[in-house]
Amino acid sequence: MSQQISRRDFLKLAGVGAATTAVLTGCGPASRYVTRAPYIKMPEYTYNGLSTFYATTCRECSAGCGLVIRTMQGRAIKVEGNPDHPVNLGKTCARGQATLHGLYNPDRITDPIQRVARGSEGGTKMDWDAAIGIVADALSKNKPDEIAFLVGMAPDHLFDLVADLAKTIGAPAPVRYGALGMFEARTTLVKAAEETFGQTGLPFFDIGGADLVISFGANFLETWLSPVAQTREFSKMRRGQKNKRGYLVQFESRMSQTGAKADEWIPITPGTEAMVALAIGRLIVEARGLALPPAFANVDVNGVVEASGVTLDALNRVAGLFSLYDRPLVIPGGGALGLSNGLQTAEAALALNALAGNFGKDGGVFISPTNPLADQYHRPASGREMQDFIQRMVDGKIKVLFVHGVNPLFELPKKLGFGGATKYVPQIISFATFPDETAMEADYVFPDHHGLESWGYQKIATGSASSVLSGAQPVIVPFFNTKSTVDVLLAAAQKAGGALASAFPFKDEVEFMDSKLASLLNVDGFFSAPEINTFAAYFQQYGGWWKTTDNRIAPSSADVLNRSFKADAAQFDGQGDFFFVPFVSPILGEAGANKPWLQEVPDPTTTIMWNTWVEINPATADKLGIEDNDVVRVVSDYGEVEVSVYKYPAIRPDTIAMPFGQGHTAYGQFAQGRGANPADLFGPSVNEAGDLAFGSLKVRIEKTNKKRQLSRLEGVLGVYGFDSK
Amino acid sequence: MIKKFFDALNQPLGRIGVLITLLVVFSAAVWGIAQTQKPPEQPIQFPHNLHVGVGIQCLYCHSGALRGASPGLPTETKCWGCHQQMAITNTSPLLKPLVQAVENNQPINWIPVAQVPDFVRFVHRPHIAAGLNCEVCHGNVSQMTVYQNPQVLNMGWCLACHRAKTEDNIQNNPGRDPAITAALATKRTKLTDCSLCHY
Amino acid sequence: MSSIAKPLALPHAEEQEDPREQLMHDPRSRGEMNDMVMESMHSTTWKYWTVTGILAVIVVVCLFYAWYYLIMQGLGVAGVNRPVYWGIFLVEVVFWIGISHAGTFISAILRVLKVEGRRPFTRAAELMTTFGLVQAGISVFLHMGRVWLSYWLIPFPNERGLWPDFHSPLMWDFMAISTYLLSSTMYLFLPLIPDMAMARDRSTGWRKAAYRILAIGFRGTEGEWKNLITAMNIFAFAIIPVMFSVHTIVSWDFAMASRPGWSSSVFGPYFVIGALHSGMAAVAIVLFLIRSTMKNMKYFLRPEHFDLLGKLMLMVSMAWAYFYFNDYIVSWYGGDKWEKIVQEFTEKGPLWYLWYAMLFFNIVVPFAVLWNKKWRQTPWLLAIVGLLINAGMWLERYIIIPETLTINRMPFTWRLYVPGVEIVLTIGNFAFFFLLYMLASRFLPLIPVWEVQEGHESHTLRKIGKASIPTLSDME
Amino acid sequence: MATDLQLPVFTNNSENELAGRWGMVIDQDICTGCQACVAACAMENNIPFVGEADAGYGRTMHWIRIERFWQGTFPEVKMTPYQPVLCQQCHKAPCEPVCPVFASVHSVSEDINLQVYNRCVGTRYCANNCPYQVRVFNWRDYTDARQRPELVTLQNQLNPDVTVRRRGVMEKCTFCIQRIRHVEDTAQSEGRDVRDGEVVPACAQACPADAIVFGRVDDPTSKVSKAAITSRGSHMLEELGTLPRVTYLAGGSAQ
Repeated sequence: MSQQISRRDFLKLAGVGAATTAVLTGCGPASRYVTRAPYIKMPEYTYNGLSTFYATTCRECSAGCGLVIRTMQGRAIKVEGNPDHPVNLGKTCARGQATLHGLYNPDRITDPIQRVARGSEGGTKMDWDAAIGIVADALSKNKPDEIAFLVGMAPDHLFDLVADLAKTIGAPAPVRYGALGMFEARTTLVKAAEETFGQTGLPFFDIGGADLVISFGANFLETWLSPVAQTREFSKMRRGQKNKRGYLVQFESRMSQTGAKADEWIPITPGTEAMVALAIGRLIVEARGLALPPAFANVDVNGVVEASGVTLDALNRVAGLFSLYDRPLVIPGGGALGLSNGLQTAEAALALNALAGNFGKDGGVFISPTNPLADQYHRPASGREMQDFIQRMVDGKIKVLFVHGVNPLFELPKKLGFGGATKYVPQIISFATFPDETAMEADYVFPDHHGLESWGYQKIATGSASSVLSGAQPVIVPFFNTKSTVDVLLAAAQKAGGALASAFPFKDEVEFMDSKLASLLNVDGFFSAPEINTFAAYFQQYGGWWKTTDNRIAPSSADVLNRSFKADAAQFDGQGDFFFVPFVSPILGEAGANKPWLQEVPDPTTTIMWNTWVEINPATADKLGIEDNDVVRVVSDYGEVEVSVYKYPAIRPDTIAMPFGQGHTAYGQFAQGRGANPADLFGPSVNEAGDLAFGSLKVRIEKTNKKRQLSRLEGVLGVYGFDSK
Repeated sequence: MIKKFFDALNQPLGRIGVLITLLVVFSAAVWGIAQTQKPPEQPIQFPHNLHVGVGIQCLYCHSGALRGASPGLPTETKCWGCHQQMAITNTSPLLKPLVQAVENNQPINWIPVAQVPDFVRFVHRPHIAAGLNCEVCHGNVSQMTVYQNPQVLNMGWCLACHRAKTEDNIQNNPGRDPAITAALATKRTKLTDCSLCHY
Repeated sequence: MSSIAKPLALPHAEEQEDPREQLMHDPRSRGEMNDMVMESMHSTTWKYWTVTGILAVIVVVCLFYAWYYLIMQGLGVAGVNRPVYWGIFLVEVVFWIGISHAGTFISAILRVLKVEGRRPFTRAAELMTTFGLVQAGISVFLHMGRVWLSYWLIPFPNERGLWPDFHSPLMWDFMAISTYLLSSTMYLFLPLIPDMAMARDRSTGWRKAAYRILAIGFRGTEGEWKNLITAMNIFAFAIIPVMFSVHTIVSWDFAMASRPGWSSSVFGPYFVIGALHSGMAAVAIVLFLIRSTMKNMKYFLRPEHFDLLGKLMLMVSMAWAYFYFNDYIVSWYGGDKWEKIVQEFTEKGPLWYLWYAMLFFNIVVPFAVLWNKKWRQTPWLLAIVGLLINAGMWLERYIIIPETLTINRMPFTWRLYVPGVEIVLTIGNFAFFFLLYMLASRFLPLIPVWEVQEGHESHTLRKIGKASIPTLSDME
Repeated sequence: MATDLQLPVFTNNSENELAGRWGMVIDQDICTGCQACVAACAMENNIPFVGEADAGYGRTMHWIRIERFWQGTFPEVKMTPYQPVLCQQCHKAPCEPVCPVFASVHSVSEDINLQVYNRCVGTRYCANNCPYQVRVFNWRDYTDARQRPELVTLQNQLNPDVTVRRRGVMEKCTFCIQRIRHVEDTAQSEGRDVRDGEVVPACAQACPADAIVFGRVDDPTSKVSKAAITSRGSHMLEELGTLPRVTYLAGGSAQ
């Protein structure tokens, strides 16, 4: 204690021995023989019996909402939104609320583990020195181009470190991947923006400023990009304007939660979004009596009506809305982009925006602000890049694979072959917090802290008009014998010695973070500070640093309408009778399945809890003789899953839909063996932008004569009448 | 056989037997209840009388009572802050556990005594703010070594005070002021509301 | 007191049924009757012990162990859910209270009305009252989530200054049931005293010791008889309003609630009639069982008694039908949206067959069978009818409680109820009832022999038309 | 012992009392059904999860649930606006007079319905009588870590301000009374009145769309009172005369 105590040491000392036994005995006077352990050394800003609040960042998805965690006596009690944080302004989603169930999850990996055999449960426990030694060896004893890093979607300080590390040793740049990025089709969005505007960056759709939103498959209230921010903007659009109620039109083949909020939900044949967008553009131009720009010249409205299943009346009505409302906005997204013609859809939608003349205006399209710590937007890996990565694994070009924050065995479609490729990689080191599928396949698991136990920052990609660097700090003392991956890598770099050690002379991750944050000193923002300690203190206190100005980039829109847009029908793999619409479960997301309370939060549209279902139109189901809860086999050319049926009234009769998020084969007691994973059905095809065309599938349904009851919140008798079972 | 048993009960000796059995059962019950009321064994036989005797205020160690629900227990650093300066700390065998705990950075597991059940939310602050002294509820701690409740902390005891404080009588309302009467009534509504403590 | 009435010589004997087929025509000496009753209590065959043993095992496993399991696990092991918060336990409560009504009705009302046919089977009915109430009480406690705190329903001064809420129909219910249990036990005991004295004088060993206590020193003096008769008369009159009020109050549990299908003002009398309906039917079953399994009972329980019971059952069945359709038509005609949904649900919902079965058992079966005198006088047939009526009345309560609860004003929550451990506990409940009855049958005289003798002594047969009717003799 | 025989008196409908105290406005037009309120409520109020089988059998412990219905058939199918249903905190609550032991009782000082867990004996009459079906019952010992070992670590998350309920106890939304009490206590210690918007229940705090507004309904200048003054406002099952404290603003195209 004689030396200077770093901020992290301080917290560590402060929390040891915090009481955990009291208050847990329940509704009965049984608490007489509990014991209470007071703090050994109480943090000076803590009072007995009063809560302490810590600002940090939510790690449940890559949106990066700011959180304030209420803690008491060293325990994290409640997640609240950070009211100052520009992304979420004090609000949270269900996943963010349940993050404590990740922190205190009974299935967390408690110690560094060496697996006896890949895929086997458990393994021998190691101490952290040995673990660091193994990482150091892996970094120094392999050829640099045989070292691969696979990290999660969130661009955080770990990613910065790994990128620097890779650069220093000459290894290939780390690969960022997440299933949400795949389902959002980020690459397609970025590519469309690049082609349309000539500028790199993630498009920003100013929903809150618009009064008419036309969405082509964008599930922006659920998981798309930054759902909390977009929900807030939606609410502003709907009811936040004087004397005017915002209007939402949703084109999609299966009513999503966003579609349920739409004033007009228009079912559309999957893959025809691009032509519908162009047809609407043409109708608008024709109605206004303007000269037809090349953008809409190629489209044949009658052909579109026939192909898309949207009536001419509906198209005219939507076209008419453009004149009724002042600030229309067209959003392409989600399932509509994950098709073979996804890029066309994105570009056609941007063309419609160009027609509405709202580039760079309120309620229009922008490029998301670049991050304070980055010169441009780094998008996560696309499907094609992941295919290349897997090919490198199969070719034996990767000798050691570091995995953190992503679970490729679950999140990547099975058909891409990550599972098979692991056997060509001699050493896999996972930093997983939970025993997920990839961690089960790893040779070593060196568990990282949970997000609420760790330091860090996160570069916010989108969701806020200003440029945001979100800050994270531990709110409790690490609950298990885990270690921050950044610390492990830094220590390993020291241990490896040589150039690595001199390139990363940091004692711990806080010092590393400080080195990065140093570039923000004296920059105007929410706060500014002249030296790093003050800045870092504010950074933790406020949960990040952000500018207070509007940093969105107005795209150049000069000649968008003079370009010619294509609108082909999408190509579908397979011979099945049904289009297949996979979507991310709005509640579980990609990694929520191990949190029991998220499992028990009902799905917003179907109210199903704890399982996976397949949505079939009731008329189709009746025709096939399928009832609710019947288990059917959904078969594509690439795989098959067995799943219970939910007769969903708002889906096209030629389409079936399945949520992504369940179907784990590992990942703890609440997730394992529960439900099915629609990604097992996906093929390897990609769209023009390189994103996986996960929706370009035709599947068929086979009956199995089994039944598996789905747990619904809704009472079937009341919602569907007495006759239904 | 049953008849024999009944007949035996009719004999004087049988009746005495019944009496003895009843007495044993009754005293076992009394003993059991008494066991639950004894102060528990604490990790350190903390002498409250000594500490209060040298003039340490209650709130010096249990400072949370001023601000919130729980008065809290002093941190080890607080104990050690004084004790490391005293010679007796190193010699007294009674203080061994404290020394050990501080040396090993281990928490001391106290057993709470003045405790309400989990379904009761007791907040100290308003009671202190209402001008109650600690000894009103906790008794004369300066006479105790290990703390012991001066009375059973049950609902009737809480309510008796809440009612007395809000009764419209000479003590609370000497001048029969109608404004005070109304204020007392409001206060009584609040102080006898179930939601005051149970949620 | 006159001597034992002699059989009359009838003028057209060959046209008459044998007069000895009626109990009043077939008096035996007092000693003989007493011995017959005593013998019926003493004769315990291996069959009796086997059945009792099986029942005891069922009670221990299905009632006490299952109850322990229920308490330890919580009500989740039962089938109750949202919105069906009340399940079979409450069905059982209403059912057993209903069963218990017959005893008082037969014993008190028929006693007050001086219906002579009641004499041999009042005791059996009164025992049913008490034992039925025991089952009802058990079911109430089974139903509670935290039964170990059920004493909070008792108003007693306590340090918290808390009292039970007398606004709550459940509180009235609690009061009514405990009053009824107390008074019906007293009313069971009073007519038992002379029989206890009789049994005391004719038994030895532990029985004598026990009977001596129960007979409270009754020796049969004029004064004692006078006091007893007075007490019984007072009780008979006093217990009738208690009986009517109990089931009315039970019905208020439902009628006072703001639930569609429940808040109906006719529920009071409707429930009372329903209780009598099931109670009468249960008496028929029990009488049949007693008559066919116990010794000497064919002498006391004769077709004439079943005939009387059959007539009562028919009458009550018609009254029940009236009240049922009264309730039904009012809510149908009232046109309240939610009431209509409830009706539609019971008739056309997934459990439609229960509704039809209920109407068939409760109305059609008694109508079809009980008009026929010959059938009425066939004990086994009457027992089967009683069984069906009881099944019907059980279904009626099932429809009123769990099935109606399925429907509420929030259609999002409508959900069916699937019984769980309730079924086991129901079996245990029935077994416990029969076990108590079995044990009582060997300890208490199931025939109030002094009443039968009193009937013989104070009545003569009068010829009215072609029938000979026992009437009060001129001496009284 | 001096026994106080005073029974709680049921309040009459004087104008003053009808004005109420705490109230909520839920705008169905902007509620996106995202379930953040459901999760936030569970985390704040120590609500246990019940597992798949019980959840599917209507035993979910949610204090707030989001209802929605379907209208029509494809392609003219519509989903009714999401409607979060929680305890309406009726002024004349049907659940209160039926409880035999005063476990379901009206808080006169806060004018909300209380469920006193430790007084509850589990007759479930209140839940039967609640027209909104918002009361939930602890069917099993969902919070007992001895029976559910997975809870041992998860219970570190429990909120110490809220009682952990065990089997056989009825519970329901409390308008986050622990937060009301905390804010009142803070305000009192600072010698001031509670400010508008200072008390925020967990659901309103989480709601990303800001569809839930909470505050004093007896204060005409409060945000919640102003939000309730619109032609879109209505009370659920108003015809029953329960005087609910939650106002719903209709969704759909109504202005």
